[in-house]
Amino acid sequence: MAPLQLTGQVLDVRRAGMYTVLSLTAPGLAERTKPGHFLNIGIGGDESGLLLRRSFAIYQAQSRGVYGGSVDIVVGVHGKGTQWLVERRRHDNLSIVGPLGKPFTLPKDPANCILVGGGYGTAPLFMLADQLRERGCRVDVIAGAATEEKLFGTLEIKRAASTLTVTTEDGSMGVQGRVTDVLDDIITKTSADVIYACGPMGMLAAVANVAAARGVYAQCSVEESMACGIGVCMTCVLPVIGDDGITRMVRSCVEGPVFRGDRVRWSEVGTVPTDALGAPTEGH
Amino acid sequence: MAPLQLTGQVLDVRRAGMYTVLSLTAPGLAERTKPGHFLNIGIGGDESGLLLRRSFAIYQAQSRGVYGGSVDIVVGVHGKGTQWLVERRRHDNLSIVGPLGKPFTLPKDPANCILVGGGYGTAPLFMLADQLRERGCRVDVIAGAATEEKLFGTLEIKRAASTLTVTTEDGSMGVQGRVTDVLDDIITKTSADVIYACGPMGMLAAVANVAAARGVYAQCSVEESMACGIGVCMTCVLPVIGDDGITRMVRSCVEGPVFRGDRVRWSEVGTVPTDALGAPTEGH
Amino acid sequence: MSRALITSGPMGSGLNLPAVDMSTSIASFETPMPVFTASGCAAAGKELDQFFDITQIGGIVTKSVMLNARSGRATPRMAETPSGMLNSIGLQGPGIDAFIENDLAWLRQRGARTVVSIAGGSVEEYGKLAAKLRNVEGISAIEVNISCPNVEDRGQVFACDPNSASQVIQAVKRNSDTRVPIIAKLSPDVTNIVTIAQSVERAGADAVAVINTTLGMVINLDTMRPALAGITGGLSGPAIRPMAVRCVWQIHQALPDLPILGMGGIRNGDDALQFIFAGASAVSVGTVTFNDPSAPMRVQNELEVALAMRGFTTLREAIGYAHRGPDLDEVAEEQE
Amino acid sequence: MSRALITSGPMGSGLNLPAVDMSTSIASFETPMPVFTASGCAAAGKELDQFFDITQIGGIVTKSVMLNARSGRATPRMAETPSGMLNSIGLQGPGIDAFIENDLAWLRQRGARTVVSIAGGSVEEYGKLAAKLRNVEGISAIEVNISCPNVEDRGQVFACDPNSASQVIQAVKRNSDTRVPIIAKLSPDVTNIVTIAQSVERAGADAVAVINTTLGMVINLDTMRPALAGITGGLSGPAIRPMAVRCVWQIHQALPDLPILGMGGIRNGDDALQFIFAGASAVSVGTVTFNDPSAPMRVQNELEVALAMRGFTTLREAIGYAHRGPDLDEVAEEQE
Ligand SMILES: Cc1cc2nc3c(=O)[nH]c(=O)nc-3n(C[C@H](O)[C@H](O)[C@H](O)COP(=O)(O)OP(=O)(O)OC[C@H]3O[C@@H](n4cnc5c(N)ncnc54)[C@H](O)[C@@H]3O)c2cc1C
Ligand SMILES: Cc1cc2nc3c(=O)[nH]c(=O)nc-3n(C[C@H](O)[C@H](O)[C@H](O)COP(=O)(O)OP(=O)(O)OC[C@H]3O[C@@H](n4cnc5c(N)ncnc54)[C@H](O)[C@@H]3O)c2cc1C
Ligand SMILES: Cc1cc2nc3c(=O)[nH]c(=O)nc-3n(C[C@H](O)[C@H](O)[C@H](O)COP(=O)(O)O)c2cc1C
Ligand SMILES: Cc1cc2nc3c(=O)[nH]c(=O)nc-3n(C[C@H](O)[C@H](O)[C@H](O)COP(=O)(O)O)c2cc1C
Ligand code: FES
Ligand code: FES
Repeated sequence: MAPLQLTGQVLDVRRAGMYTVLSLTAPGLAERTKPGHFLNIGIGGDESGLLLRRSFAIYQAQSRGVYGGSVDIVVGVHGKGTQWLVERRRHDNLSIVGPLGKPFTLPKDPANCILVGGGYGTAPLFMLADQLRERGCRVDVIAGAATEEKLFGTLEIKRAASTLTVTTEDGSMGVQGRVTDVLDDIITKTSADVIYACGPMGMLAAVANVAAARGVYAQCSVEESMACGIGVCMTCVLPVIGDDGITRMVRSCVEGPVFRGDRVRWSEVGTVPTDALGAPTEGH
Repeated sequence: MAPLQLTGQVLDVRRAGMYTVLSLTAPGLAERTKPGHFLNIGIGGDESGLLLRRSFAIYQAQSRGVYGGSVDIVVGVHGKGTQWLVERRRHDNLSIVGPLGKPFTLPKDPANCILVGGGYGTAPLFMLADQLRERGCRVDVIAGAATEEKLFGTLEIKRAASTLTVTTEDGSMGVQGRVTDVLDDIITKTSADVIYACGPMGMLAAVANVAAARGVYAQCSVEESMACGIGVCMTCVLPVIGDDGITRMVRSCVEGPVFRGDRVRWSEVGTVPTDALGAPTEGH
Repeated sequence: MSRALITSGPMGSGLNLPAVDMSTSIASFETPMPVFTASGCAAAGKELDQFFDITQIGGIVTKSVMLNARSGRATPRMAETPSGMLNSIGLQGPGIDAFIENDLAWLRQRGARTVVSIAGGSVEEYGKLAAKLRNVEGISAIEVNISCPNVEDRGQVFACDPNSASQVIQAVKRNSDTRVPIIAKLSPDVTNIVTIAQSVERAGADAVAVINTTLGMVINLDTMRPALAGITGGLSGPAIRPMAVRCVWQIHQALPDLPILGMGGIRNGDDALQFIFAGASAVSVGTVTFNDPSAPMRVQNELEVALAMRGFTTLREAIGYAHRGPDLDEVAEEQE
Repeated sequence: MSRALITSGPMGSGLNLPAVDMSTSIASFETPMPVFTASGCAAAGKELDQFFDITQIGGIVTKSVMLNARSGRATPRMAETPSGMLNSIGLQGPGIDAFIENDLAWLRQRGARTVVSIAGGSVEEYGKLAAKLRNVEGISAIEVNISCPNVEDRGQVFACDPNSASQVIQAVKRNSDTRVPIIAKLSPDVTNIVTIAQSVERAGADAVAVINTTLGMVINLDTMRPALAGITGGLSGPAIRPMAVRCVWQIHQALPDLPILGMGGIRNGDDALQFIFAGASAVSVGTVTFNDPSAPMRVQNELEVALAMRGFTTLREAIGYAHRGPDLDEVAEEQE
């Protein structure tokens, strides 16, 4: 279904550790949202010097309710745009485009699923966990971050998961280490069929590697700098192997952000592999 | 005294006809303010695409009170910056520089004064009227505008004035016509010694002409586009005759905005008179 | 021109304004509507068609296509800048054959007016591209991107040299259908853009597109190196609008008969009107589409209102209007 | 270079950071501080001294002065643009004699480091200006404005032609005190700024100031004519920063020994650091001063914190840092 462009109103702004959760009215948007979709928000109005929209995974989508549809996003302050966003107040208007991107693919039959979230990368996993369980899947969650404060929603996600394993690099919560330090074990314990992951590129690469080594199907939601988010600018590309075995520089906003773990050439993200379609030839 | 640069808080936003009156905390600023001073306000924060400050006459200045000093300005929506400004709410912060410019000069001895305001040009006349009366001057006010809604403060200024005459071009309030249609008469009636005027350039020119014809001393507060407001950019100039009889392109932000009516070359505002100091010579 | 000046104000909201004849032409290409997408900011129209009906605007200018498939540059390919952005895409694309087969076919079937933008690494490549398009249906005009600063081979900015620029245009002209007008797209990164416009006109260009991005750079303060993998990139967006309006003005002043497709930072109808008044016959909306995916349609609607409010009944009357001599009342004033 | 990288975060607020040696030099001009005002954006320092102590920054670059008093252009002289502005002042000023007598005397007495900017309508005028300044005390450097697009005579943009540019520099060099370094101020409005930098260096310039404004235009939609009385004007402010950083980068790349005074849209310490990393030895803050009258001082303080946070103990180490070869860890990664 085509994405919408609309003006949403801020219904609620609440802090959640380091993060800010914004609830926005977005008539029509919630109904179209599937787990893994993201949306784009304009920063600062018509006279803003910040021209580009910012992208956020859709964390929750309520299609009914008093406001006739609303969505929640989780915002971590990174730079000027996210700073502006967390300063919004109830009743402020925001310009929204969404839902955008290819969402996660759900298994047709009940399957054992591991959901791995890094930092605010847990945000899109809530809806995913709910829908997987509705389909009779087993859901085990791993949430990792550098430190406790950078985790998001660990308390809430427990409800939707058979088990929750937390890792922090500094050991401030859960297991000290990275998500991949525990992943292998959990794959074994749960006889996982599918891994869903969302988080920083390095984590996704590591998860995809483990999944490949164990022969488990993986879907990873990537985060690339995007100028348009709708497929028209070609800024958000990464090297992805197609069904035909050919590597192309593929737009993560429309052909992603969710990719099969074994299709992304993780170690070459940020480069153009020499065998990619149309790669510069020697001497050019 | 040197102008201040400070962050003020919006204390109050109230509509007054077509205009919006903003009250701002401004510690230290009120004490320095004299009638005719203006201040400069930054628009939209650090990431705003609108880089230049907007200028406003200081309408009221309270040096004491709960907020330790506050000032009021009267804002008419003109373009993007003033639009942004009237959308401010209580508790918002604004970046302020002021007081700026050369204020009105007050007569040493009691004198008969006529104050002429065009549109929001009445704003700086309130403090002026009060201070003139404190010095034992007679104050008569003329307020003019194209139409009733474009008048500001006619009810309040009555209190400080012996008489108030209102003119509107469409006759929607007071005398139909322009301020100069009534000025001559009022000069006669009040045996005026001084005329103070603030308003659009055309009005000031007309007032200065009448004053000159009648031999009355006039001070006019002009409004030129200003990039800096503090005297460093040279955008705000107009041709003014100096004490030495030489016309110079003079900065209205620091050498004005208040000028002697007989010193501004009104009909040549917007041009460089050929006899101005350093004017382009033939063939250059 | 007879015009009744409707001033803005309560009724300036577009209510009760007479409709404006928005038709215009870029050389022999007649279009009922004057607002286009900008090359590289609309892909080949399909994605934007989700946000507005792409057949309702002037047309789609497609992403510059080269002879062969191209991967483009490594990422990062973009950096946000004050009121603008840098890009360094490196002309990623499918190559002309796949473009004709897929993108152009879709556009034709969709019924959108289409301006095909081509880019080459050599004069020969431009010639071949033109030849490939020669007998293809559904092309309203060809925009020749001779000014992209992002091509791998940095020596090859044709638009910065009057000779190379005209060689490219000649090659394209020689190889293309005479009924399809050729629009040469110019770079602002030259000492004198009028010289370049003159040389491409002499070489046979039927119109010019003005302006392409201007070369810029951002340093990433974390890596303490250039933010873009391509080191420099093209600056676009409202930041460069004054530069673009100036280029349009200068070219229209020197070559009043050369049609101009104006672009560079157009965000709303007022911005578009600046370009028209400066001398553009039509405009493209580029970077702002990333902020507002329906921008080309919105800008076109706003432009119509802006024209109507000023009493124009046709867009054509407004083209170059800012170059007119003194108005009668001004003359009168001076004579006083 | 030995640096302990202090990452940003809770302590990145400038607390407990070691002081940075901010001294730098522009050729033989040694300055303890690297941030200057920009010519035409600070008059002769007096007004800004109300907002911060002008002796605490690198110095004041005064408004370009000509031989005789000049009225400048008619108004409107400015137009706001997205993240920037246009100006068309037309070099209003008192003439060199009055300037020396009043402005320069005040600056000297105030103890501010002063860079005097000069502008002429002919090579001869530049020579005369330099001669006038020859035996005047209190001049740290002379900035030669060869790039102002606002002079009445439009043919005379020296900065756009390598020959005229070098003639001006030669004339200034010949007539000025050899101990006072000459900084040639370049325009970005050229096809290749490196060529111009090379030619002024060969002509004897000790340093370059990069960049002056770029030519732009705004149409006033009420009058439906150019917004500025001068028709075109110089575009400045954050909008042009990516262009300015690019110019600094290109010149430093080609001429690593030529000192650069970098400017164009610097708004904060991070922006200033981009210029330093790109190759500038010092920077000027111009248009942003209109937004924040204490900007030069603030930018300088922020620059010091930005350097300290990245582990730099001296500003000099950071000059051109973005041009370095691959870091050791990057090399290691590639070899894996
Ligand atoms: C598909 C997707 C989903 C995302 N989901 C979330 C989320 O749920 N919660 C959250 O906090 N953040 C999310 N992000 C990251 C978020 O978009 C960036 O943190 C944000 O754009 C940074 O903007 P800024 O103005 O604060 O930073 P700045 O550094 O000032 O931004 C400058 C420019 O770079 C771009 N940029 C900078 N960092 C990133 C980044 N990490 N990813 C993409 N663009 C970037 C910005 O969009 C902007 O154009 C997501 C990104 C993508 C692509
Ligand atoms: C000394 C002085 C005192 C003023 N006092 C008042 C006042 O008390 N109340 C009030 O409503 N307005 C006052 N003005 C006018 C006010 O500054 C402008 O209306 C305002 O700057 C317009 O900004 P904008 O963004 O809404 O318009 P835009 O047209 O978008 O502004 C674009 C640019 O032009 C400048 N500009 C546009 N119109 C004017 C103007 N009339 N005067 C100066 N600069 C202008 C702006 O500052 C800005 O830089 C005063 C101006 C001056 C110079
Ligand atoms: C991401 C991006 C990609 C672009 N790609 C092309 C291109 O392929 N060919 C071309 O001629 N211009 C290209 N341009 C330039 C635009 O068509 C346009 O000339 C320029 O951006 C100025 O207009 P704007 O400010 O409205 O974007 C590109 C611009 C951007 C931002
Ligand atoms: C109002 C104004 C006046 C200027 N006058 C001069 C001048 O007299 N001489 C000069 O060399 N540059 C002049 N400049 C250019 C600035 O010194 C500077 O090079 C340019 O504006 C870019 O820097 P910025 O973006 O920080 O302003 C002027 C700029 C402005 C905005
Ligand atoms: S962000 Fe523009 S194509 Fe993906
Ligand atoms: S506004 Fe800058 S000198 Fe007056």
